[in-house]
Amino acid sequence: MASSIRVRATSNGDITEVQALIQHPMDTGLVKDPKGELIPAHYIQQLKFECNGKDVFVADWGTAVSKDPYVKFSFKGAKKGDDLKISWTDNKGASDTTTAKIA
Amino acid sequence: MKRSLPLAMLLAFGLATAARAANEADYKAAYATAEAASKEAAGLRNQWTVTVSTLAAAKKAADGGDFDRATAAAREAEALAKASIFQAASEKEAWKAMEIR
Amino acid sequence: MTTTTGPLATRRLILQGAASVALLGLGNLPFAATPARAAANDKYPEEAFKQKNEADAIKALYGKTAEPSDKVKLDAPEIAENGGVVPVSVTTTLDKVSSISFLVTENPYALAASYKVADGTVPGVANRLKMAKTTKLVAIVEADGKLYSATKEVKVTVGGCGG
Amino acid sequence: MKTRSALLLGSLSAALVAFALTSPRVVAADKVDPVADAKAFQNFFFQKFPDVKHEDFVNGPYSMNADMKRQWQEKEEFPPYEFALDAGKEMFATPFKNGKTYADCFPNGGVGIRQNYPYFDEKEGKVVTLELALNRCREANGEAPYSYVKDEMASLTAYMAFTSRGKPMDIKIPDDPRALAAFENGKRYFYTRRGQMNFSCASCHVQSPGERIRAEVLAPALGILNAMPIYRSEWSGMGTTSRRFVTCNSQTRAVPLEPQSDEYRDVEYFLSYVANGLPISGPGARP
Repeated sequence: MASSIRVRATSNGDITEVQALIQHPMDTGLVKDPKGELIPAHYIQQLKFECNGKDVFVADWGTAVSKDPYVKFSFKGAKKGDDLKISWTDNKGASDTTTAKIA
Repeated sequence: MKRSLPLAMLLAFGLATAARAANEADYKAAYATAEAASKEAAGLRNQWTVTVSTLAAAKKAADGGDFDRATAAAREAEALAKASIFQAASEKEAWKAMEIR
Repeated sequence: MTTTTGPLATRRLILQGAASVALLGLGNLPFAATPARAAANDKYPEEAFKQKNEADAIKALYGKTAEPSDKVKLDAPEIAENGGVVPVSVTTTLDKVSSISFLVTENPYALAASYKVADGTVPGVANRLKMAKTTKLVAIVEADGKLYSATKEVKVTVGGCGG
Repeated sequence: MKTRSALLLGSLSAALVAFALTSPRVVAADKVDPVADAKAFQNFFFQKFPDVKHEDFVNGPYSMNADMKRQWQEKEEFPPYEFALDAGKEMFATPFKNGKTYADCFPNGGVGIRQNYPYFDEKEGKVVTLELALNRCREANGEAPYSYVKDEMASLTAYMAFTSRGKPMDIKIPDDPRALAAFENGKRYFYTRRGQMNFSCASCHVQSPGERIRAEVLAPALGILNAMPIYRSEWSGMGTTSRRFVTCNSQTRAVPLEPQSDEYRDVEYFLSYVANGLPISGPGARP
């Protein structure tokens, strides 16, 4: 199955813009399902972006981040073709990682 | 306002509540007519969700032995079903009034 | 890429060290100790995400208070089209930014998201947050060890037909 | 019980008021003229919203409200229907057990043809929608049909819509009395009031597009199906045309019909035909 992380990393000159969309329910643990039982909390807690061996951006997320979360940021010091490694872990200990080439 | 006359009568009939406490026979009669009206509305493919839920509430109240509430609910379901039947009939022509030409 | 050697970096190092010591519970000491290498697995600020209201969350996360600053540009809709997906972003002209956080005051837990901004990363982020109801949205930027904030109200209504 | 009868009273009085309000109009000759209908339909919206670009109508509520349009454009940078789109592309390429794929069922391999759906099938004498054709393709190849309101169908139609993005809607009405009858039946359904709320599709999407109903801004009827299937934040999931019709019905407290019943197929035929010329913008993201 394709990775749960969709990423677009485009560099123009020195600045690389990164957009990531992750497939994850991000359940808050406060919502009831149709049968009236609470859906347990299940959300990504940490998302890390690593490039050339350095964490360029680390996201710590709570339950208020939307379902199928999206994040966009930019960073300097990388060039076309470099690898950008993205990995997340959630409160149930599940995780996923993917590597994208900077276009 | 020729159309409003039958509506008003329908309304009055729907809200008339039995004077003495309803018993199971009253409920059965009221439920039967309500169910027939509801079937007719469904047949016209113009059923209302509230008709279905009120009918179910009537049945539930009856199962619980509360025939007063059950009969009132059945009567109301009948009125709702009749209103949806009236709506289907009058809309056969009324829709043209809204059409963009 | 400018490695973190040289005078500027050492001052930054001391600052970070000081900041992280102050954060105590957060135990991201390794962060201060080895800034040159990739930041170690900085600990998830569990405590801060448990706080109900905004002030406690900021204290748990940063251990100090923020002062409003117009150098923090917070962009959020006036009326959210849907409380479950509210596009929100912040940019700032402050420099030496090390962290950016979003707090939604009326949510069950105020702290929504917190980002660690490394050296060389443009201080700004866009994301989509959930907002339980009409609320104040607060963006916090930690720059050079001090906290700056911007606030905006977002109207959220529940239900509706979905036109 | 008292509140129920009050509700009933409310709905009946609303019906009375509505009858009084609808302005009397000259009843045109009863000959069905789709071309004239489409022109009148489009002109109504072009005149009602002179500063909305014609092709913008397909963006529903976002063509009506600038602040919401900005939120939408931000979402469109990396839209939430991305996953359904990829799933649809994958499903389209995965052969059935008998080795065939969806591409074998559709002209041009199913790519770039969404703008011709729904079409009138002269053999069957009925309107065939894209969702129906997809399920028929599955059944013809020995596979179980998908639910019309669930994600698999939405992913397939999302991919097919995506391959037609920007192409003008191009619905044809053959010179066949049954096709004209289907168009007229769809038009009637569109304007007919139903449910205890006594609303028709037109009550919201013709009389008050751009206005708010609670938090939602109402979309104009012109081009309202061009963005199907849609990812709705409200459902935090994908929605096919069938799902949208069914939920709209229940919101007016009308019991919905079976997905892909004749009425739904005909109203989709009517709404798509009158939007001829406007670009396909599916899959769409909506509040």
